[in-house]
Amino acid sequence: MRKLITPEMAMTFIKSGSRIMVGGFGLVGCPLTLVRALSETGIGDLEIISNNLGEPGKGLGVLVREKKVKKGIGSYFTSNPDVTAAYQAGELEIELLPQGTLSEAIRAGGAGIAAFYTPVGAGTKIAAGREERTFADKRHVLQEALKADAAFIKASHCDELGNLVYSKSARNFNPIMATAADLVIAEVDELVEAGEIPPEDIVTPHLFVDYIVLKGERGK
Amino acid sequence: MRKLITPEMAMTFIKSGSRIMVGGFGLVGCPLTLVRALSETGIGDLEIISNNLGEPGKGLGVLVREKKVKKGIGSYFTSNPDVTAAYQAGELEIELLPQGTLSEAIRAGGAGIAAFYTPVGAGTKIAAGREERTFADKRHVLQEALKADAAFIKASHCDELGNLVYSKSARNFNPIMATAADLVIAEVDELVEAGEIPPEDIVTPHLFVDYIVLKGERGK
Amino acid sequence: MSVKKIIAQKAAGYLNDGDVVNLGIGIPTLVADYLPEGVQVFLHTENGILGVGPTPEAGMEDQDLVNAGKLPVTVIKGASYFDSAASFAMIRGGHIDVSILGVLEVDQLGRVANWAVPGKSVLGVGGAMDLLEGSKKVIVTTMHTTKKGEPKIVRELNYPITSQRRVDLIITEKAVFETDERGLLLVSSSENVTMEELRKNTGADFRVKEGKEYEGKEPGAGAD
Amino acid sequence: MSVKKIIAQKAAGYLNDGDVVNLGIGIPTLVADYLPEGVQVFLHTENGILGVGPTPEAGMEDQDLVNAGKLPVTVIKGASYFDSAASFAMIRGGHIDVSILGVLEVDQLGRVANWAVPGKSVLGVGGAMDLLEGSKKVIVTTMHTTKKGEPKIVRELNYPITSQRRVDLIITEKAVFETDERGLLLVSSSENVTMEELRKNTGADFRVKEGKEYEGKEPGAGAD
Repeated sequence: MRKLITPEMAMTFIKSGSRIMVGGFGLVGCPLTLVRALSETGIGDLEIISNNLGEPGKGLGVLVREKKVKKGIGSYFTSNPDVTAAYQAGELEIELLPQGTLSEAIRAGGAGIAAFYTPVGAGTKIAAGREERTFADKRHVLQEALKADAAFIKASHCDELGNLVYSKSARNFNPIMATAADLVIAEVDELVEAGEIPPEDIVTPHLFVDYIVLKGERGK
Repeated sequence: MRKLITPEMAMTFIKSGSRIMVGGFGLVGCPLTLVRALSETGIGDLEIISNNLGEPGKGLGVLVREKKVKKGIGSYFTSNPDVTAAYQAGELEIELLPQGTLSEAIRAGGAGIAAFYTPVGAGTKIAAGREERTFADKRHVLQEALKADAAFIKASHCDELGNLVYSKSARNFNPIMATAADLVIAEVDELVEAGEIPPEDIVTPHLFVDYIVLKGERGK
Repeated sequence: MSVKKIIAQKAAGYLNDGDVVNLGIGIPTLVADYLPEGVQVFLHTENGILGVGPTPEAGMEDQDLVNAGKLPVTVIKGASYFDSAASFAMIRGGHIDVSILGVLEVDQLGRVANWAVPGKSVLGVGGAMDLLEGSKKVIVTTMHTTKKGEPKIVRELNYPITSQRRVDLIITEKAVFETDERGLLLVSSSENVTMEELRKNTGADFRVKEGKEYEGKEPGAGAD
Repeated sequence: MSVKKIIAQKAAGYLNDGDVVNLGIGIPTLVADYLPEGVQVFLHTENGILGVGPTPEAGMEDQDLVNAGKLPVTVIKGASYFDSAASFAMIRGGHIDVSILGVLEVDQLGRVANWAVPGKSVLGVGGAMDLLEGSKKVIVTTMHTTKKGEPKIVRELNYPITSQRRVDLIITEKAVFETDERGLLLVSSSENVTMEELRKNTGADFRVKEGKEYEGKEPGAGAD
């Protein structure tokens, strides 16, 4: 399979200072092998777009502890006290978005839409200072699209072309992040042959996927 | 199945002057039973959102011939000479959008996004008079979301709750139109029991679907 | 029955058969246990499931199957999975019939604060704003007062507002309020609660809904 | 070999193994038949397929399986289907490597007219604007002149412009042009075509690309 590489090789494409999207809702659907491989490099100064920044010492939480994250863009960081501590210490910048605005901005980034108007957040502190506009007598907030240098995503299985399907609620942010980065690396549980996934069931067509890494693999 | 009704019953929910989205790319994936049922009523003065307006005397082309369409919103009407003739006779209003802008506007309508900026069409005749804005040094056009009073869509099969899957390229506009209308009526080839479609494979979850009609059924 | 369960049971009475319902954390989660007979609802969770089922038995958890509170769940027949953008398109696009939410406070126009605490770092919002903005109907379930005995229904919010949208119903162990453009309308109060007690424990003005008895009476299922 | 097939074959030489390619109607459709050995491309069609295969044999057509020209197609192993919004998200979002398009005209900045005719009712655009705007690379395949012998590469467009984006390559039976911010660059001309003939049949100015021979030479596969 031409797209299959090791986690270590995948990290050679990532530079310090990069902006990386990481799939998952908490640890569910998070590409833990890729995140661990990243934490084992000296790469830092990262901007991470992810709903959460993991749990203390788990998933993206490892990168937070190692002070490799410069900025987090997401919707719910409260569940990791390390994030709160780093934020209060001025070591971590946070951009907080409503979860639907976050996911829509990522989709827009992948879909070539520069910006959109959402009613969510209008008239609240989260939208303070943001551009507003009224449509159908309702206040809306302008949100620009989000893109990234790389996306780390987690799928359940993958065929040899790079077509992906996801397991249950581990789908979450993964399919949209797969569309919105210059370089997309998918961590998968299992590889199958082309044609084994029915064409109607493919969630992420292979044109979005640059490289594949097997879950749990290391050190080749 | 509580959502299952006859095509005739479905038409009792439609009024003259309504705006209706109709799925399909040409005749592929077009809900022909619903369109025929509509043409057999006296309902007219319709605004139709559909990529095309059928072929001469086929699909939506029947409604055009019967002068029941007041306005068409779509991307490619050239393939039906009846549309051109009606337009030139001043009997039919046309709103033409690039196909990607059309589909994105429908998705936005279903997703609670009021408007978005797309680069497509900027600096061309199709965007004449439209609001423009520059993002990342690139001209973009503002497009507002499209919604409708009703959507007629075509799926391949449906479970008893109203979950839908589509056949091959007959999917096209159907899943997005299923999200963007006050009343959604799906025409399907086949009914199955709840649980027969794997949860990962459902394309249109049942919360979008109000009524189901069987393809080819009439006069019950 | 605990007070929280009583509130959940009251809220369950407002759900209609076939409703697509999103349940918040806390009291709202309990609502699923008190559905009236003949009422089947479909539970939506914003991380991407329609058709959430009961909590799995210990040892039967699936690590890929959680709700928005990151707790293990099961799914019912006819459930479906979708990505986060699709899930919030459902919410923001008005496809969720009812959201049931917990709150920090509600103001006298029926607007809610439930995402941030003043003076503390605001580092989490999740789907709270989307659900309030987009759901066809929003029901608040809450204790009438805080642990310290202070009203949770207040004239002006002390906490940051979650949305300018007013909720449709506020259900506490003491009373049920509807809202209109002018403010709160008392629909019913619990049997042992006097009007005086209610006024005292409610930090906001409210009117009594016309044609409604306001003491010792609960609305029936689907009474709204 | 017909002139159209010659143009298609030239265009095929510019495709790289693994490219995701969208082919327009006419000459572009023929390109699939002339892929160099060892080059597999994945054909995208904007009505919602990645992995379009050859035309089915007569009688084997599937009514649910057509391309953007509404012609019956097949799919290869590993193909996928998606809805129109997803399909145009791929196009507009920059996920299509190459689009090969027919045109009415190209101007001397490499901008294209291929959707409308002046004086006639403009009732169709389809995906033309999206493909021009969003594809990573756009190749125009066209006869060098119209049936009446008039240049299709012109100083200023007579037809309405499709996009402000300039295409990357213009391939005719007589020549191949690249573009840069200043205009057209002749990369190669066909063996039997003199520079004089080329200037005469081209309505726009062009420069000869530095370091390129400009007569009797074709670029190799993947030469761009």
